[in-house]
Amino acid sequence: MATATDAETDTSAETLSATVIGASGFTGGELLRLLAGHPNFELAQATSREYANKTLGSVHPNLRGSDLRFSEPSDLESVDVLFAATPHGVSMEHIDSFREAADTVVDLSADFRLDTEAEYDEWYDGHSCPEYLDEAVYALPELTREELPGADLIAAGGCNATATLLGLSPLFDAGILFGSEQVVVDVKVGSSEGGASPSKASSHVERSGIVRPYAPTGHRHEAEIEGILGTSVSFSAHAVDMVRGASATCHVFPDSPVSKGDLWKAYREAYEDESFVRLVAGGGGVYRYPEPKAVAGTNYAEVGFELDPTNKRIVVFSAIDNLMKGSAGQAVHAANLALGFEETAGLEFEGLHPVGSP
Amino acid sequence: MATATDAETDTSAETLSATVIGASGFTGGELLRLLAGHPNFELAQATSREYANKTLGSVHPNLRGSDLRFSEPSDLESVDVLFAATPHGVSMEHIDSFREAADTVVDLSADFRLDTEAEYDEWYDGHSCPEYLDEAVYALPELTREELPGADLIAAGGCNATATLLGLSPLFDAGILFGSEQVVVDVKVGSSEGGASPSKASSHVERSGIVRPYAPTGHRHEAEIEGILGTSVSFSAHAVDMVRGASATCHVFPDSPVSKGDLWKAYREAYEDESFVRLVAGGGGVYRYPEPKAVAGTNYAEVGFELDPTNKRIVVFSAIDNLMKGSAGQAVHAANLALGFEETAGLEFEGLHPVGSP
Amino acid sequence: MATATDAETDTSAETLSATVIGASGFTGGELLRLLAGHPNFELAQATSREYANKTLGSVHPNLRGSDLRFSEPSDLESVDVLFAATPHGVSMEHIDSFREAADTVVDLSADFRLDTEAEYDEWYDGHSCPEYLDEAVYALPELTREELPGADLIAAGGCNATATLLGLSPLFDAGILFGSEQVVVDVKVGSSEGGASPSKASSHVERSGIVRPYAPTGHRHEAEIEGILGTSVSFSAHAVDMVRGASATCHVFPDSPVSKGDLWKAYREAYEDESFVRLVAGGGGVYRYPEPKAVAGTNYAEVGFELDPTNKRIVVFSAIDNLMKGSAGQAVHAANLALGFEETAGLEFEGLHPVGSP
Amino acid sequence: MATATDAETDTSAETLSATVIGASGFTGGELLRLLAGHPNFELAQATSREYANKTLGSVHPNLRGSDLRFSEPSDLESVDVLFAATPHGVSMEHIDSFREAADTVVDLSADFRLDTEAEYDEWYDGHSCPEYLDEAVYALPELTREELPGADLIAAGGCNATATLLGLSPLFDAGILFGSEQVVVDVKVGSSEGGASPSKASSHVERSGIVRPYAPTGHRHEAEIEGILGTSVSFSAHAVDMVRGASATCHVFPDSPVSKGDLWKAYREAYEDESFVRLVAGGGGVYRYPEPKAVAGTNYAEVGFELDPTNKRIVVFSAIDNLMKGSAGQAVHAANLALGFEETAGLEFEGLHPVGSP
Amino acid sequence: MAECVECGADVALHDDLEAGEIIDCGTCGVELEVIDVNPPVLDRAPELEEDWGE
Amino acid sequence: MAECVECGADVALHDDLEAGEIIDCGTCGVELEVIDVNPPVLDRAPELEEDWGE
Ligand SMILES: NC(=O)c1ccc[n+]([C@@H]2O[C@H](COP(=O)([O-])OP(=O)(O)OC[C@H]3O[C@@H](n4cnc5c(N)ncnc54)[C@H](OP(=O)(O)O)[C@@H]3O)[C@@H](O)[C@H]2O)c1
Ligand SMILES: NC(=O)c1ccc[n+]([C@@H]2O[C@H](COP(=O)([O-])OP(=O)(O)OC[C@H]3O[C@@H](n4cnc5c(N)ncnc54)[C@H](OP(=O)(O)O)[C@@H]3O)[C@@H](O)[C@H]2O)c1
Ligand SMILES: NC(=O)c1ccc[n+]([C@@H]2O[C@H](COP(=O)([O-])OP(=O)(O)OC[C@H]3O[C@@H](n4cnc5c(N)ncnc54)[C@H](OP(=O)(O)O)[C@@H]3O)[C@@H](O)[C@H]2O)c1
Ligand SMILES: NC(=O)c1ccc[n+]([C@@H]2O[C@H](COP(=O)([O-])OP(=O)(O)OC[C@H]3O[C@@H](n4cnc5c(N)ncnc54)[C@H](OP(=O)(O)O)[C@@H]3O)[C@@H](O)[C@H]2O)c1
Ligand SMILES: [Zn+2]
Ligand SMILES: [Zn+2]
Repeated sequence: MATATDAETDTSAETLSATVIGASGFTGGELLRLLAGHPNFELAQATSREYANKTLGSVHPNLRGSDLRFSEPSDLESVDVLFAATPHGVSMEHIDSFREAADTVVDLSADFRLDTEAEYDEWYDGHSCPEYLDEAVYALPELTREELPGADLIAAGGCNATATLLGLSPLFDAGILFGSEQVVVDVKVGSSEGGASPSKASSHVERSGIVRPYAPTGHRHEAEIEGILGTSVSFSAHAVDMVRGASATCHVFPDSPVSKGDLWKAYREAYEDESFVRLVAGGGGVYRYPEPKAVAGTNYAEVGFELDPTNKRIVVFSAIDNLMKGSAGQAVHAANLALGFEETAGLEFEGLHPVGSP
Repeated sequence: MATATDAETDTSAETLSATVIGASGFTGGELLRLLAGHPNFELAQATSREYANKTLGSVHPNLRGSDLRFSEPSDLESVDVLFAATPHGVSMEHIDSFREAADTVVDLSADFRLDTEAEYDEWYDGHSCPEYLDEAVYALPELTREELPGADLIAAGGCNATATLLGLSPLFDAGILFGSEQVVVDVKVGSSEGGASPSKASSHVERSGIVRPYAPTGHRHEAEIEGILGTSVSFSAHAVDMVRGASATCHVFPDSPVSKGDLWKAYREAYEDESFVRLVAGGGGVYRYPEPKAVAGTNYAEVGFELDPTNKRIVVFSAIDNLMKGSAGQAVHAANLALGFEETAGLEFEGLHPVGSP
Repeated sequence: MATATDAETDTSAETLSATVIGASGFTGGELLRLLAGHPNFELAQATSREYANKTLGSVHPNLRGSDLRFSEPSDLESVDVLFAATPHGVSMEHIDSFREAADTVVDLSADFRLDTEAEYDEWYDGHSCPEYLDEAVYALPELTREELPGADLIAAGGCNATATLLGLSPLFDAGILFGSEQVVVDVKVGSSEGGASPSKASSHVERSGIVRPYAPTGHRHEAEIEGILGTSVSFSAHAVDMVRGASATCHVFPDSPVSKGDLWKAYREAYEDESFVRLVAGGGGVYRYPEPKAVAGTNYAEVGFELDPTNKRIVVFSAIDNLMKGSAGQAVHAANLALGFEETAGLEFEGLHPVGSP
Repeated sequence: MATATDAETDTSAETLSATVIGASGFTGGELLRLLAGHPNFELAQATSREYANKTLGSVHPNLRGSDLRFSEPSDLESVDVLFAATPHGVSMEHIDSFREAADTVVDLSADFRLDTEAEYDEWYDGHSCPEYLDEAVYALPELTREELPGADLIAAGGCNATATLLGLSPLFDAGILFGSEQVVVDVKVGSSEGGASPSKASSHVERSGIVRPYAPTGHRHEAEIEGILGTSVSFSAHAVDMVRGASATCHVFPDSPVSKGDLWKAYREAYEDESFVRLVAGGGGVYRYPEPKAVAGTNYAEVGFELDPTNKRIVVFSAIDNLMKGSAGQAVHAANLALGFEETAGLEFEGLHPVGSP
Repeated sequence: MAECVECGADVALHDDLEAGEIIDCGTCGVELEVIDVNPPVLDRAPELEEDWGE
Repeated sequence: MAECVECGADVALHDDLEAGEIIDCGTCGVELEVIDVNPPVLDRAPELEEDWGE
């Protein structure tokens, strides 16, 4: 198999055709934006059942410059890469036609993230084509980079799982945590996590200004986190008043005392060569810890930590844009690695300051 | 000493004069509003150094109907009750003149909340008149009701401590927690917790849309919580995009298994006779758990919980308005109990729905 | 006929029974809140088709203390007063059964606001029972107070029309405007104006942070404004990021020069005896002009103005809470006047400061 | 003189050095972001008195990747281009040292926008170096493009003036308006217009959820608008709850009747070849008219209109990001034209959807 | 009156209660199905797996 | 290619255009009904009186 480096050399000037399924949705729209700015992709199709034949700009005002129109998902052309940004259950139902249409399939849903049918029975309502679970590669490039080159069925890691795993995994890698400790994960998320279908709970009136526990226990992302970390976590999610953003605060209690230096060492080792992780832990100014709005629109994750001297607790903070590092950005990042493109291709936007509540 | 019931009978028609120190601030303004609507109080003075001689309405637009003007804090008249709503350190400095001016002093700051000088040395910068610490009564009426009647130096419980304590104490009272367990408290607060002085971090531009860890560890309210619960907690606070509101999520791990029924029993026992606590745990509709905006402007606390079957975790949620149940409302509630007024006098407002981000 | 004063004397201690149709909606919920705190009303029924048999608190968290449950609108009991808070068209369809059920009907919709069938043909889709239009009294008490005592079919003025009319009518009354001048009305409104049914445009994601022209021309409230002022206005509405609130900026160009003193005279004459209008025009501090959040939750209207010396323009500002002075509060105010109750009964709430985006 | 086309050919691969004065402020930070992504500029210095020697990322979290540190404005190196993003009055005071340091000076303040000293006497507090006013070129490229190539003192058009002028000028160019008509301009702006210094009025608590008239009459941008249009306008500005964005609604009354087709013709003629203007007028979906959040972070202006058949009014809407098309973006756009770079260089970001309140 | 199966509180019942009706407990808010009316028997209503927050 | 009846811009049409289909003009965004396909004729689609903002 070609190494990543070879692949890069070979493909840097290449342009592949791409289709986005579920392109009228939130993560689908974000994929359209990223592919439009990507040097190695050309958008062939963008599907929507509701908006078929309408311009992309009629749904996504930032794409008003595009001439493309949505097409029906039943009319798939042959392309190099297909991104599926559909609700849970759709990809597993259509996976055969997706793979027929494209050599590489990148799925943003949870349909191919877990390893075994048994896990889908436990956390979801089973799985209709478990035969693909083995083949599918879980994509959270900072943790699973080496499995990606050449992968042709990719399951992009979920938003809350990504935020959590980026915060916690350096502690396991550095031997600070082992898996037997209590791990509390308290997550705060924006409204775009809910997808584009309207409901009373997600209306502006009811959802403004809230701190709403929406998955106090039993959140499905626990399965994903456990799958990667090999240990279960105590996970609760709260909806807060922002549109983009997921922020995880992990409270952990190592068995042996650690120092601030140990923590810096662990996190720098984990991330110092990573293009998309920024360590933000203390320091001065207004932005001292990870903050979702500092990464909004970008593929960055901010990760930071603090040490509680009184009780040996470590608090880890992690912030991402759920539509970028938590889904569409992660999917493009994974595709870049799978196909041998420049890792950061199409993902260069650095974000805005000042910015309100993106 | 007269019992509360006697007192009530005696005083229900009584009108006492009251002064608010720090009346141009956030909690001070809230006190002005509450006293204006209180059947047993008449506002005598409202102090501000910056706005002395200006109308109350020039700072607080909801008080435009009032004819009173701010006066200098150095010009105190004799009144029955004095409420101090000043930054930490001011009350301890002026406590003698406050007590000279009024029979009953209710302090909203942390200056008289802790029991001993040693605690002030540990958590603050010491204390300038520790001789009053014994006498001062900590007011979180649901937990310290019996000490309030007749008290003449009252320290209203802090906002984050109140949210946390209301969530946790029933578990200790019911023998579900003992004090040796890990207790994680993850708090989300609004911008009015920061007081009225402007700063870059609290500007609209920088503070909109945030999930900002602002006291990752070592928050001073830990001292208060520990003082009441008798056990330390792992506390972290995040600033989120709302103005009023404090919401505490407590993650706790009881040694022995509990059922949902045990939890309902513990919380109903604790709060079923309380006027200002609503249990909100599950059920239907949009508002299934405690939510700050559902109690904004009111003296209510919403408390709820959920049980995580997989790992024996209990998640407790608690939501208050920091300017009401977390400070000014609590102060008036405490004064009502101390002076024998109807417990809910002046605190009847039930809140708004729909409401955005109050 | 009894004068208002007589009526007051007679009825101050009276308690009337009341029904709210459309009680699960935004203005219906507000009516429930107001009636619960009203000394002369007792709530008999609150209808909802969707939530029939559920507690009021399951929809409106601020009413969690109430034991009442929603009932079907087809099961109306006999009451003294019926408030209809239903979408346009419902009241005209059910007006006979409403009047059979109650002596006094207060309608919050536009169904009985205009004077003639012809206007409904022009601005709406006609009218199904035009025979009631003559009898119905338009209720914007500051302008139509004398027609209200004894009225038994009341059409509460619309939110944007109320804001506009309160701003403009003193200029007509004082002879500063005559009706031939250009009048531009530029309105900014919150999301609760749209009612409780969810849609994509009113989702938190799409509606946050907007300045969205939603009725650039041809807004139906023009009809109402014209009906009262006797002259047409150039009206445009914008949705902005707040939940409660309607703010009208009127730009007018009087034929003859006026002074600031003339304006103060006109507005003081119009409103100095009004309980629910506050003049706010210039002065110091943060709140120098009318501001929706300063009146949120209250029945107040703030009205102010500024004079543009260079081109003889007067700019008039007016701010209300659309769910209060713009609908439910106005309806209760009108009922108070119709039934001879204290004018401000049930409407005493003065609002909050600080407050975010209520 | 070289034509723009020649210049382009000559300079496309060139890299010029650039300094930003006032780089710790809002428009200064935006310039840093734009220059970092610009193919023809290399940032040499970024000045701040308050943050001198600190990293750019300590103020602007989106620049955490940069190694540069702020320097003192008194220590200017020689560069090709100097951008001044300082409060009114600073540039006129330092203009000689700015010009000594750089061949081309682009000023974002109002210091060189007006034509004559007399205008500065009327609208501001005079001018300290009026001798440069003649030379300075007002930069709103859609209107003043031909004056820019080769300009070496450029005054970037103001945010509210830009929004207004882009909306109105096609009507004048097309002979629909002549200058004698009443023109009302009602503007809504975000909090970043106020600059980075904190104040009570701009605190999160007081500024959230507002519709606050902050320049009811006499706004200084009227001078600029009048300077370009040759006619005065009736201008009022309101602060609303967003951070980035300025939206102008112009209400105009042409003497002769116009049709929708006439309007489309006028606006298409004006803007169909413009890279940064999008016409958005009616159509379907959620975003039917210009909307600030649809252009946040970009250099686009959205312009649209609606016709009021009843009274011959045209309503024109125009939306920009005040920190981009309203200042830093406009400055870079102007520099591109002045220096012969690709017009859109460094300004390619297309914006985000969904997005909250950027 | 009947007892809520979730929280144990008393639930007030209306007169014309019918089997199959869904009501909510005034204390804990849980949705209860009326299984029987005479005497009244309540059980947790089947949960609609709706996505109520996100 | 056909001309938009609202704004006069050219509207690009896809190959398998069918009468009755609704498309939007890329310039002004107005919804257009395909009245005829050969040659293509477009007209303003009947406006759904939806409450799209408030
Ligand atoms: N939102 C996030 O933050 C986030 C983060 C990580 C992962 N994800 C995952 O990404 C996926 C998409 O999420 P989203 O938030 O973008 O959802 P969304 O906004 O609801 O969009 C879903 C899209 O799928 C299309 N669709 C729905 N059912 C379909 C079907 N049966 N066949 C074909 N197309 C169908 C819809 O368009 P039409 O109905 O017009 O066809 C729509 O464009 C989900 O699996 C979600 O779990 C989301
Ligand atoms: N905000 C909350 O959510 C909250 C909750 C619980 C408890 N608390 C506590 O309540 C107290 C007040 O908080 P806040 O948020 O209302 O603060 P704030 O808005 O900053 O107001 C403080 C007030 O104190 C006055 N003041 C300051 N220094 C003074 C001095 N030396 N002598 C006399 N007056 C002085 C100020 O007015 P002038 O400068 O005009 O005199 C101002 O009116 C604090 O101790 C705080 O910890 C606040
Ligand atoms: N929102 C404002 O700011 C405002 C201001 C001034 C005036 N208004 C007017 O007030 C009225 C109500 O507005 P809203 O915003 O409160 O609307 P909303 O939130 O949509 O509520 C409408 C209510 O009417 C009920 N309803 C709908 N159709 C019905 C029918 N055919 N029969 C019986 N009940 C029906 C609905 O409940 P079920 O479906 O459960 O029965 C719901 O409770 C409208 O006419 C509106 O124009 C509103
Ligand atoms: N904000 C907008 O939307 C907008 C739009 C169009 C035009 N403008 C114009 O752009 C200019 C900058 O606005 P802004 O909003 O970016 O303001 P800002 O955020 O307040 O920033 C001003 C900057 O200037 C620096 N500064 C202040 N006084 C100085 C002096 N005497 N010498 C050198 N540096 C000084 C400050 O930094 P240090 O104090 O650290 O040196 C700060 O970095 C203003 O003229 C404004 O009118 C702004
Ligand atoms: Zn129950
Ligand atoms: Zn068109």
